[in-house]
Amino acid sequence: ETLTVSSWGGSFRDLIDQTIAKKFTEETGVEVEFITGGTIDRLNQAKLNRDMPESDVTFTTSHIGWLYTNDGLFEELDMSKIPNAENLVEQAKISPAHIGAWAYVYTIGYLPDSVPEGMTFDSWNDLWSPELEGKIAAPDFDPSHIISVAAKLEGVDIENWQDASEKLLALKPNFKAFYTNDANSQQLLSTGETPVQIMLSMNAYHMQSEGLDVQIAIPSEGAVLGVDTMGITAGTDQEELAYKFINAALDPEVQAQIAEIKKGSPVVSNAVLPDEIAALPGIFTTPEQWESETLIIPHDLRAEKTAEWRQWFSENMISNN
Amino acid sequence: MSKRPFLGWFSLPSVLIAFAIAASFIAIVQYSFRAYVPGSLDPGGFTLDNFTTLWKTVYGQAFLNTVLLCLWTAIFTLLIGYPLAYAMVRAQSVKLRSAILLISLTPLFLGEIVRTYSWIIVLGNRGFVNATLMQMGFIDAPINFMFTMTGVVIALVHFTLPIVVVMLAAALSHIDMNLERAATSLGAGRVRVFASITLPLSIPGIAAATSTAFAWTFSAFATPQMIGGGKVQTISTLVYQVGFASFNFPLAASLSLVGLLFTIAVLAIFNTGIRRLEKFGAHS
Amino acid sequence: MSNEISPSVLQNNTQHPAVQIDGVGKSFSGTVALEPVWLKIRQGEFLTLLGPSGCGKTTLLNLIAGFLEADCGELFINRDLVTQVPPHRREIGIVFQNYALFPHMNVAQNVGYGLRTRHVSKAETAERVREALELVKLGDFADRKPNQLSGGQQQRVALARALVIRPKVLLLDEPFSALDRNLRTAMQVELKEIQTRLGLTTVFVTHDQSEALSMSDRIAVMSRGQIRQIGSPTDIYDRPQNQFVSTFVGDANLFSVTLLDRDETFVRLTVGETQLQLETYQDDLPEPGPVTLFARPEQCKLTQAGQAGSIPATVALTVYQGSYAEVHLDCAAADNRVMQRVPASEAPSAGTKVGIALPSRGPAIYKLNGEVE
Amino acid sequence: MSNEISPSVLQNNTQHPAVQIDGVGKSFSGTVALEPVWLKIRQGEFLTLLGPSGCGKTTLLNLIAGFLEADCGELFINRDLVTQVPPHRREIGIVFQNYALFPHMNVAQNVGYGLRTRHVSKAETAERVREALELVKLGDFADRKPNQLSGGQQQRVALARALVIRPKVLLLDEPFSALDRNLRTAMQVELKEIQTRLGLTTVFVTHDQSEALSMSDRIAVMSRGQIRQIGSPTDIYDRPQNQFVSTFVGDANLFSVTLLDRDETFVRLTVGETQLQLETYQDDLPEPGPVTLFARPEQCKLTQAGQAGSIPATVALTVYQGSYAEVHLDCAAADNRVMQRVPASEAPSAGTKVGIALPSRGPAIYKLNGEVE
Amino acid sequence: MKKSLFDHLLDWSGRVLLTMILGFVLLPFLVVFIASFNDSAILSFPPKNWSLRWYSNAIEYRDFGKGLINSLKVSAIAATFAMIAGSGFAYVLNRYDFSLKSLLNSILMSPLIIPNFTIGLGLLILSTAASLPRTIWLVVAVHVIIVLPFVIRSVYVSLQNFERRYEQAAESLGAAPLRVLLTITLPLLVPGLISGALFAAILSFNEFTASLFVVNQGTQTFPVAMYNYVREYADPTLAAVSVIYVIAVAALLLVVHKFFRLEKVLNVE
Ligand SMILES: Nc1ncnc2c1ncn2[C@@H]1O[C@H](COP(=O)(O)OP(=O)(O)OP(=O)(O)O)[C@@H](O)[C@H]1O
Ligand SMILES: Nc1ncnc2c1ncn2[C@@H]1O[C@H](COP(=O)(O)OP(=O)(O)OP(=O)(O)O)[C@@H](O)[C@H]1O
Ligand SMILES: NCCCCNCCCN
Ligand SMILES: [Mg+2]
Ligand SMILES: [Mg+2]
Repeated sequence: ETLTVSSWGGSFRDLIDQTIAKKFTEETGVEVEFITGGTIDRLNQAKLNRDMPESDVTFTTSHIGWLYTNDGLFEELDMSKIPNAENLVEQAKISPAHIGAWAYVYTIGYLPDSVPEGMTFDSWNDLWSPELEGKIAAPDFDPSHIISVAAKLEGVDIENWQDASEKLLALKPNFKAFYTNDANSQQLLSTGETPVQIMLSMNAYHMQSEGLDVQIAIPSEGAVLGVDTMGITAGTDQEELAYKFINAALDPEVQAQIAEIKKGSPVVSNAVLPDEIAALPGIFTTPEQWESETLIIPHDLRAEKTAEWRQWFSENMISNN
Repeated sequence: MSKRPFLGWFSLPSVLIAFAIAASFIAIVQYSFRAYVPGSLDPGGFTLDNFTTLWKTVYGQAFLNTVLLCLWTAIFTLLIGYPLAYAMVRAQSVKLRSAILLISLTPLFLGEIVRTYSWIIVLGNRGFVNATLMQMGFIDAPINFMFTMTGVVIALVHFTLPIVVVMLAAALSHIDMNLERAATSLGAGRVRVFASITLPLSIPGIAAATSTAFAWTFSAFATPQMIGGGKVQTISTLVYQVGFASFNFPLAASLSLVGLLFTIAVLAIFNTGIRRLEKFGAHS
Repeated sequence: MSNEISPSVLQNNTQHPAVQIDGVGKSFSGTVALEPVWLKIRQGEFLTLLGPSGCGKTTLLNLIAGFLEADCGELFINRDLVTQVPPHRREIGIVFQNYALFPHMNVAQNVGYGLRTRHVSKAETAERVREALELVKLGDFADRKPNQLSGGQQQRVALARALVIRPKVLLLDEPFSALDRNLRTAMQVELKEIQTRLGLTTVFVTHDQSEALSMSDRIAVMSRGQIRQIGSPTDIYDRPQNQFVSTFVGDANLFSVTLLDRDETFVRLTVGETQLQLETYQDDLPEPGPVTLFARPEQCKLTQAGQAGSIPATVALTVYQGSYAEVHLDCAAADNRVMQRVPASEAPSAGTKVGIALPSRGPAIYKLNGEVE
Repeated sequence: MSNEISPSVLQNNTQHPAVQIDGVGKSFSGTVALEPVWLKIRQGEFLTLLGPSGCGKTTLLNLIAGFLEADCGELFINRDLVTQVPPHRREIGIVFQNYALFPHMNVAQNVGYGLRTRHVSKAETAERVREALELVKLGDFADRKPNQLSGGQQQRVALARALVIRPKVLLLDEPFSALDRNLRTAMQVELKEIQTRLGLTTVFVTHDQSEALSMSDRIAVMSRGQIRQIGSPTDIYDRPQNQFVSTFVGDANLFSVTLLDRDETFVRLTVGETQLQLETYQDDLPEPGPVTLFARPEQCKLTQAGQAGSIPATVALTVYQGSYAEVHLDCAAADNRVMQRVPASEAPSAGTKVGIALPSRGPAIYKLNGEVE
Repeated sequence: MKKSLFDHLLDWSGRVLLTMILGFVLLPFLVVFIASFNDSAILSFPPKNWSLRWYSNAIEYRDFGKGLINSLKVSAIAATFAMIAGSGFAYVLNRYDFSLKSLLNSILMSPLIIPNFTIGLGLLILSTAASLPRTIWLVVAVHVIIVLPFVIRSVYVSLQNFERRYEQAAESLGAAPLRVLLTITLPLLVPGLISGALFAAILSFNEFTASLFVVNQGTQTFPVAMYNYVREYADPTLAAVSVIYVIAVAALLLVVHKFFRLEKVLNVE
């Protein structure tokens, strides 16, 4: 008997394997198998295989989780079967069908020795500096961060993001590349290809641990909050085990391990972290931190707009450089 | 007596395979005229939308990139491959010939991933070339190879080189040495012998090698994907992206189809051109 | 063209050799292809290198041409030391086996190639190409591609191409080996006529003895990287200096005889029971004792059995050859079967007892299994 | 083995032909390789197909063997109609040029192959292979691989392999063309000896006229897909029925003469000024008028210039051939140069005026540019 | 031979050019060799600390092991199938004329110019339309299609050089067609068949682009596993894999060279 988990490949799979799956297997004796892939790829695949789901539990980003939910690909969660969810922070309760597993921010990571002397990124506006021409990278799979930042800087409501398109286009010359996955982001940084990135905090910490001198800046406007979530695949015949798996994920010790290994912020309030980890930007241990340090794009709006943003972004920002 | 023993049995497996090939080709043609239904693998009704979509800049740019990549790769591969093939066939020492053969052949059996990955390490901003040049003080800032046509072409040249060398060497080795000797005895120096005898007689080999280089480059996926990093989109990377990120098989199919027709057209034009060129050598 | 070449060649036809080879030798990675060779080729001479496959003929030719670099020795062409001169400045003309015509050029372009490399003007090139093609009777074929020509025509184009540059020496490497018998004979005659007319110094490589005998001024018979004998065709055929030359060139009947003694002009010997006295051209003879005596079939005669001075033999079989019949004889005194030619109508039937009369002068005497002394 | 085969062959040596070819012809995609041919091959006969390259020899052989299917006609082997029988059931033995020994089998396996296909028992196979190898004197070579054998030994293995199955007919396609002159002669003799001993019906393909003349009972001379003449070697050589045969087999001197008239035994004709009367073997002669007269060099004689009855000629060149010299003569009455052979020592120098005496009997007379009537 | 200054220049520039080209060919492998021993996940030249950790990671990483086994399976099966189908077809192509022969030939040879991604996509669409699961057999089918032209070509060439007289000799000795095939044709073609199969297996083992379209997690081949690794990890484990790969291939080629002489195999002498 095995439980099949759909997740990102690489270090995210390893993370889940070493923490949540380990705990789950200890408790149930059931082995965990993975199917891996990019966020969108797996969404598409899940749609195609809705009659014969390939996985029992699916990890995905909060707003994409909404797409699963809206499409009926997730089962509504019976929270009573997840005792550990009692301590779940508000920001991690995404929808009736998917809840957070860990949190992080997308923010500015940079190599101090490869940017102009003294540049510190106190504000997102610093990204627009002409001195950064051809130095920046951002994800090609999710433009929501920079779009929401631009909206905020222009003082327009995110719903009217189009009004910030001038601002966005002004940033175009500073982009060098758009990374396609987490490893790609790390490579671009470690090779100095793009010394400034709008990047996942967890990845930046990982690079630090490998000895790369990368600084993580939290601009005054806040960093863009992200929550990676879990849901139970509709139509699974392993529902009980799936609940046990999700419960294991929210175990305070497991959450602490996740913070320790990959610097993902716990999503339960009762996780106990060492001070030096708790102090890291992008790790939230108090409700205030969840509020003050983050720039939050409403998940459902983000879900709704993702396709539109991606198309605009790839046609206007990525292509034709 | 059975005049053609085994005809049936021997052709049966390949007939089945031919059916599979034909069927998958028909599938592609068929899909390319069908509508994309988001979230479904089953295509919608018949439409020409896919082909109108191809007029968008992204796709046009990918076509242009692919052509340029093929062109530059073919040119540089020839320029590098010809001397190598020549040395492989004509070097005096047997050891040197064997060494050249092994060195130029090994990459042929390494696959696209290993070789592309290696080039990333060579060409990156902190890669071997830039690190070395910077440490030696030749440059202050790294030269950009990654995410540029230049970088992709360098890796593609390396990728197509072995097959081109093998084909050129085969052509060169079949040129009768006595022809070159005859030219020498008639007073031609080495450069002239090469220009008036060796080169013209190897044109069929050059043609074959170039069209193969073209087909390989056209087909290459990992190299533009990994080194181009999304900045150098080609037909192959787009087909994959369209097919697997949005599961838009009809659009991917129409891209493939147009790409294929395009390959055939280019090879046809190229072959006619070469036939003209072959007549050219006689006047030198 | 012939008008222009001949006089210059004739003027050069002085004392010094056209080609002088002084101890030139060549090995390929350990195996000796050519032992050091000394050889002088006279002005206007037609010299043939004759020998079995692999004996070093092509190697020697390539050394003269400069396509190979000698391991040792020196090479002169018209008194100039050319050992260090690259092939394209040696002013040699070459005709290869299969001709090596440039397949991408037409006949005129092929023939004109050597003139273009010499930067001869267009007009003069055209004129000389025309003359050269006239010379080989291919005036009308200037525009053909080599693959549109017959073997014989190709051969003539190759010849024209080599001649038009007025080479000091013409080298030919088995140029006829790909032709059938009739064409071959015709080509031999044509080549010889042109060569004689122009007085061209020519080195010709072949393994065909009849070709060598019929065309050459002198023949160098080679085996295993050595020149075994040099001389005029009659020297080679009538006075071979060793067993190799005697059997490689022409048919040879070899008898086991006992050498008794010799004086100024005669040798005396016994063959089986028969005692004979023969005139000999040889200066050095082996020691008295068992030796091998060599005679051409046409030097011997078939006689009645028991005729005085004849060696007894039995007809083993006769082979009809049209213009004559070969009679193969078993003979106690001969190492192998002895062969004689007779008119087809006179062929004795198998089993007939006959005699073989040795010639009174001419045959050579070698050490047993060996070389002439 | 020979003990077993010979009697059966002899018993069969009755009236009916071993092979009968009735109007068999073959085209390849439009080009005619073989015109319909009628031919009967007698039991135990050695028949040679002789002709230039591409004349259809191999095609005819392959039709007999069954490797090709005839377009028309019928083929019988020992009275059985085999036109529709596949090769492996025709019971023929074949020896190819280069022998086609199976390189992955040793000598014994090669020779035994045909017996294994016939499901002959192991013991009998071993015995018959041993006998066959004895026959070709290769008893000690059973375990060798073909590449460990000399050319001559390979040829004998190929022969043993073909013979061991006791074929009704033995077919040989230029089996000697790859051998050098000496080995070739030796092999010819050996093959002929075995063939005669076993009384084997044999069809032999060659383009070498001397080989054909020396080995055959009958020769079929072919050109352009047709049999031009069939007959014994002397028929072919001495009484060629057309100009093709006369020039292809042996050397021919052709004179332009005017035929005056003939009676029972003699023809009268004029050659230039000279009037001659000759005996002829021909039944049909062309109409009186200009005709071509054909004579072998050895039928003619070189005489003093102006000798009565001789035709005037001038020596153009003499070609030394070792055992003799060829004298090429310009002669007003001849279509081409006339060739005569003389002992090398007697060769006249170029320019000498001589006469040519035609034989008093034997020469053939053809229509102008054409065939015998 | 004494050479002119020009000839010397020509020789030297030739040598320099050759060295540079060989350097270009070898450069990535030398660099990857150095990088594979770099202790840090961050690329730097020259590496500051050395270690073998990426080698042990490469060996322990499960996807590589699985991918390797998949690739070995796929290439063995695909090469075998391609061999059977390809040599049969080459035989028929070489020996017989029949209607549709040239059409069949064009279809089977077309993968030489059809880009691999098109082939992959085509079979993916086809298998989806036919509701076939994405098993290893789908990967095998794609590989057979891609390597088949190479097998056909190499066997066809062997057949063209094949001495028909061996078969005729066997026939004349009474062997029926099947027997000729089994005792003469096949044994004599074995070297050609083996080298064709080997070449097919190597090609299949390295095939990436088309495979990418038709594999899933369970059937991913070694090259796909490597590609995914690069997409998912930013460390030099793949450098270690590459070094092992290069050494294995070079060793294999050296052995082949010793026994068969590559010049001959490749027809470049
Ligand atoms: N490039 C080479 N490398 C090694 N050995 C060679 C080379 N060229 C010639 N030989 C050897 O040198 C010897 C003489 O060769 P050469 O070509 O001169 O013979 P040949 O008399 O021309 O023979 P043929 O009549 O067959 O052409 C032969 O044994 C040959 O194998
Ligand atoms: N398979 C074929 N296809 C087309 N033409 C053929 C074929 N086989 C033979 N021919 C032609 O038929 C004619 C006779 O060929 P064949 O092989 O019988 O000649 P041959 O007398 O054996 O010549 P050679 O002495 O050269 O072997 C030739 O013109 C040849 O080109
Ligand atoms: N399309 C590839 C997306 C990979 C993104 N990984 C994000 C992980 C966030 N937890
Ligand atoms: Mg030679
Ligand atoms: Mg033939």
